[in-house]
Amino acid sequence: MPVKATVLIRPKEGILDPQGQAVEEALPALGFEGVSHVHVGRLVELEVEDASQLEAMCEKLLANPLIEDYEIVTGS
Amino acid sequence: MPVKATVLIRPKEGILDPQGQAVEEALPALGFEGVSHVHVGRLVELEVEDASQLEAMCEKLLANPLIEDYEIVTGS
Amino acid sequence: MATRFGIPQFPGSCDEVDTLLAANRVGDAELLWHKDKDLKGVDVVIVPGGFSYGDYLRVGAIPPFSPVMQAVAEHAKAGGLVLGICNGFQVLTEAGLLPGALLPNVNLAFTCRQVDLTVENTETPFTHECTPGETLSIPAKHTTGRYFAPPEILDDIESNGQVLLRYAEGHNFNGSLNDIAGVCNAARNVFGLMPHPEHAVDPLTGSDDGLKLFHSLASAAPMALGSGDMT
Amino acid sequence: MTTASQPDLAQPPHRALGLTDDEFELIVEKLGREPNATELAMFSLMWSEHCSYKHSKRILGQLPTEGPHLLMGPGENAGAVTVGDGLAIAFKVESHNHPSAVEPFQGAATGVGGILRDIFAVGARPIAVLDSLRFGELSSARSRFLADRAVAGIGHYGNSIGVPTIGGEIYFEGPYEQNCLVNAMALGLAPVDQLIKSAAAGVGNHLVLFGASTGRDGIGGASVLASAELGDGDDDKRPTVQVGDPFEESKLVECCLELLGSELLASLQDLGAAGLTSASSEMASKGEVGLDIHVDRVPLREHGMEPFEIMVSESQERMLCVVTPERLDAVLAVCDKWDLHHAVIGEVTDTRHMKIYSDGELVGDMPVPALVDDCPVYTLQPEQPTEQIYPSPKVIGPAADAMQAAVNTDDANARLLALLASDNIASRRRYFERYDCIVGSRTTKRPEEAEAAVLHLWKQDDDGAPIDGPSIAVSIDGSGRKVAADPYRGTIGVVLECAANIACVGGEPLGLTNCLNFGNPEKPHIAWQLTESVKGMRDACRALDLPVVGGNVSLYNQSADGPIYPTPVVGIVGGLPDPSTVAVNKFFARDGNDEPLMIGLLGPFEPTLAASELAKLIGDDLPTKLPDLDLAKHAEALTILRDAVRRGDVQVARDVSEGGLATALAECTLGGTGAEIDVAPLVERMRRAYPGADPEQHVETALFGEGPGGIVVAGTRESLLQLSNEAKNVGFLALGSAHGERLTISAPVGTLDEVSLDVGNIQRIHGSAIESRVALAERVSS
Ligand SMILES: Nc1ncnc2c1ncn2[C@@H]1O[C@H](COP(=O)(O)OP(=O)(O)O)[C@@H](O)[C@H]1O
Ligand SMILES: [Mg+2]
Repeated sequence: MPVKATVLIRPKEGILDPQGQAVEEALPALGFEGVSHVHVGRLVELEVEDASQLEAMCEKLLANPLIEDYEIVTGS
Repeated sequence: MPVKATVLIRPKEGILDPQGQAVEEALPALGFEGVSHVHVGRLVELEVEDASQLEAMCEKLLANPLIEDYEIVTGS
Repeated sequence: MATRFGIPQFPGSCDEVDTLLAANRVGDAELLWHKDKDLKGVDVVIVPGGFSYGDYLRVGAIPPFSPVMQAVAEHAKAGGLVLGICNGFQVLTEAGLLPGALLPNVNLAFTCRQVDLTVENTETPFTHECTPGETLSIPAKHTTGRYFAPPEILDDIESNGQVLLRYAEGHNFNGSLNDIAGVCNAARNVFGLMPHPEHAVDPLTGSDDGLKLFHSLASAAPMALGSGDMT
Repeated sequence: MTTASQPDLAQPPHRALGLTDDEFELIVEKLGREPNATELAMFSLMWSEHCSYKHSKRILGQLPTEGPHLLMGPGENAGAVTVGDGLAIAFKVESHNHPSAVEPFQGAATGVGGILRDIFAVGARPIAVLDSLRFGELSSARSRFLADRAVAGIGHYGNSIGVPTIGGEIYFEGPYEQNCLVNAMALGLAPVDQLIKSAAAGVGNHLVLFGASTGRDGIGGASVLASAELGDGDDDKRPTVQVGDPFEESKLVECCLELLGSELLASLQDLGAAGLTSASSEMASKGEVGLDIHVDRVPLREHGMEPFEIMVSESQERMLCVVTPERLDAVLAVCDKWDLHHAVIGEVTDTRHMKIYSDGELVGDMPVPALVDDCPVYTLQPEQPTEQIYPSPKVIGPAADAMQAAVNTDDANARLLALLASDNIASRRRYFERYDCIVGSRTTKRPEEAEAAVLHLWKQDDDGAPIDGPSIAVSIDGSGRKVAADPYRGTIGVVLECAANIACVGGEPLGLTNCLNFGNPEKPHIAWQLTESVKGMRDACRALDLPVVGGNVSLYNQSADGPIYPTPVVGIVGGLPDPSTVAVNKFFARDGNDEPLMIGLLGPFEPTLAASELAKLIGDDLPTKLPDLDLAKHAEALTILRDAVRRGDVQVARDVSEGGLATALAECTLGGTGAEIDVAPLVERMRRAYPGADPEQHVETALFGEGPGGIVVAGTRESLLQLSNEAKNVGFLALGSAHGERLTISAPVGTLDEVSLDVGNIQRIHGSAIESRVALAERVSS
């Protein structure tokens, strides 16, 4: 049975995230106040035969550990 | 107390997801077998004062409802 | 004998023919197919610009796994010369052949602009035909060109003289740390830069300042370690 | 052609699909029975305006289509001209207006993808893209969003596929607020003998579909059939937005060119609007053959697609080719090399019928001529409106008051600066920097460097080394406001402006492509605009001896607010023997002690403030007529200009367009030297032509009036002297010289203070106006 996995990939803390900043700055203009700490990352969803491969896939391919953190969520 | 929220943004079903497709097709050649249904989306994390605004924020700015679905996860 | 250049071609490469034309001005160049592990005995590998594999997932993330890049990594380890331009620079950092990483431009947009670069170090196979402090006018065009390295690495490459090119004042549109436009490895045989020297080889198309890097490579290649048939 | 409108289930399906009752009756008559759902879907597409040109065919017939350089005229996927050295340039412009209004990024991106496929479908390697864009006023948040996203989409596709976007235009104007215009033009290069046509040929040959897999993209309006047939009204599953994949297309280009280079194909056709339906039936029609198509063999992206869905899907990045049985394996091997889906989906037959099979069962059977040729063609019912139907143009938004104040003074400096900072004149850098303009190593003149983009067509010798080839010049130009004022003369102005841009760099116009963006042609005054506009294009092309090689018509561009300005867009390709004698469009200092460049005005320029940029800033009404012009003189002036540029006598050339002569002169100083100008000769010429008028008015019109046929030129004293002799019949006026750090323009009479501006100031204001206006608007709206 293949396993469904969701990988959340975020910019590493401390690295300038202009995308998050741009979103944060655009929100008040649209009437949304009180929003902070916006960060934009990537989401990879996939089905794998062998869930033990996921960690390696993240390290090697899905994320760049120098600039990104990742979190693997498996389930259903 | 601001609420932390994670918004998962995915290509709508039926809409071409060229990224997911290209990644899926490239994986076997890279030594990762048995991977299917790859989709690449976006991830927005933020803190909001008023969580009831999240839905509207997604509709207006964070996602493109024409081609993307979004899921709001609040907590912690 | 003329220096032989090999240019890996991935699906989605864009500037491979431009690079071929530029390298042919100083030596003999040919394209290398991404599915082949054979570098055909070239002296210098130039990983070209473009959007290899559509830039999908993350720029430069997929090509390091291709057969041709495995061979390029071996070539580099043996001391062979490797130049990465734009997407090629991104690929080389992803492949671990160069320090650091490239992040989205601070203006968050693809930007195509002629920029001035200052040559920081001329004692390398890539820049020895330049004079120290010289300004080169070369076009840059990318969405993801903000050079980043964590502080320890940044200190290292700065103190080692690995920063070969910097954006001149007012020309760093992507927000690169320390205005870094091009970086080489500690062994000085692998070099990557965001601007496109292959698009600056003919005054008719704007500038021929980029030709200096190609001339440097052509005359340095015979001296480089492990040039010739490495595979 | 995507129609995103929601189907109205209360009406019969054919009406929901846009067919009239009469058209439906005609289909029944041609088939001898009622069409089934698949057939109805296919007819509705083939008989749509987009495929049948049923409202525009008759008038388009008057455009000249013959010329000494023409290789392929209208009717093929793209037109083509010879440019020397055995090389051909294929080119075409197309609109993607509606999809871009719905989803600007993907709409514009797929527009580029589509026009590129037209180019490589004729066997040419795409080498350049240009774009022509129109949005509502920059002060409108929606317009800024559409402009930024459309530009990003064009860049995304063109940049990623490695084709440079070398030029274009972008305008902001009220009537496009609801209906933006996104036109894209592409050029391709091929050896003359490698051009290929799309006619299917050879009974028994295979029909191969290759490229991306097929999904429910762009089924839009046709989804009414699904609800009718499948009894489920859930059209949420049928997205109307098409998503482009430039990565797939870059493989498709290489694959097609490799197939053609190895002479493996009998014919080739791209799938664009109306997908497989139009691609296959047009191939069959041109080849006078029939086709059997098995929809179950089409590689699908989604499950459970109905035969009609497969036939009408507008999934991008797909091509169709005809292959002889012996070459099939070789063809499929090339597709595999490039990692593309492929399938033999049918065969060429001698039945002259399109037969559609699904799992062996016949689900559609239509005579090819009925589908392709028998759509009724309508005659327009033009009627000239008795008064101007458009409201006065108006600048709105936070900067409007300051603009108004500036243009209403007698201070010519203030007026000129207001014009230079206005949305339609200020530097377009914010937009064109989003495009890779150099990939391919052919671009010798980039945006803002010359009046037209210039490409050097290097060739490769047998060893792959580059050898010199010919050069070409390309420009794309459109007009809305002036065409709204006077569709006939306004359209002539568009063609002349585009031709002037080509002549400014020394190009000889070889062929013209066009896109006619208009409102609803069933309305008499729109029919009149369209008729007059096409007449203007015809007359201008005849005068320039320029064939129309193809184009595109986009009708029904209107909203509850009314129609867009009628907007013909033209693209011209010019031949250029020597790229090194191209004139630039900025004044420069000659070496040390040499006398500075002298400046003149060439051509039969008769400026008018009517429908000008200044008139818009002031808020003047649109007139209903523009001045008459002598086409023969205009054509002669351009020939003289071109020859002088080629000789190297004219080193700077810029045509006078928006903002008039003063603006053109100011633009010539950007990044260059200043100039010392006296417009007295022009004022004197105007005074002689219109002795009755107020001389002060002449000064204002001379500085800011617009009109075709004015070229600012600069060269040495001797060369301009020669030019003035040659130009006796068409007009030449000496205006001054290029030097120093200031632009000064003095006039003989009047209360307008003379212009005196620092060139650095001009550059700063022109260069930053759009960015600051966008920033201001964004601040104000928050
Ligand atoms: N949408 C666009 N895409 C690419 N280039 C553009 C675009 N708009 C303007 N440009 C470039 O900017 C320059 C100035 O444009 P414009 O003011 O419209 O010129 P002109 O009036 O001489 O036709 C030209 O080189 C043109 O090609
Ligand atoms: Mg012009």
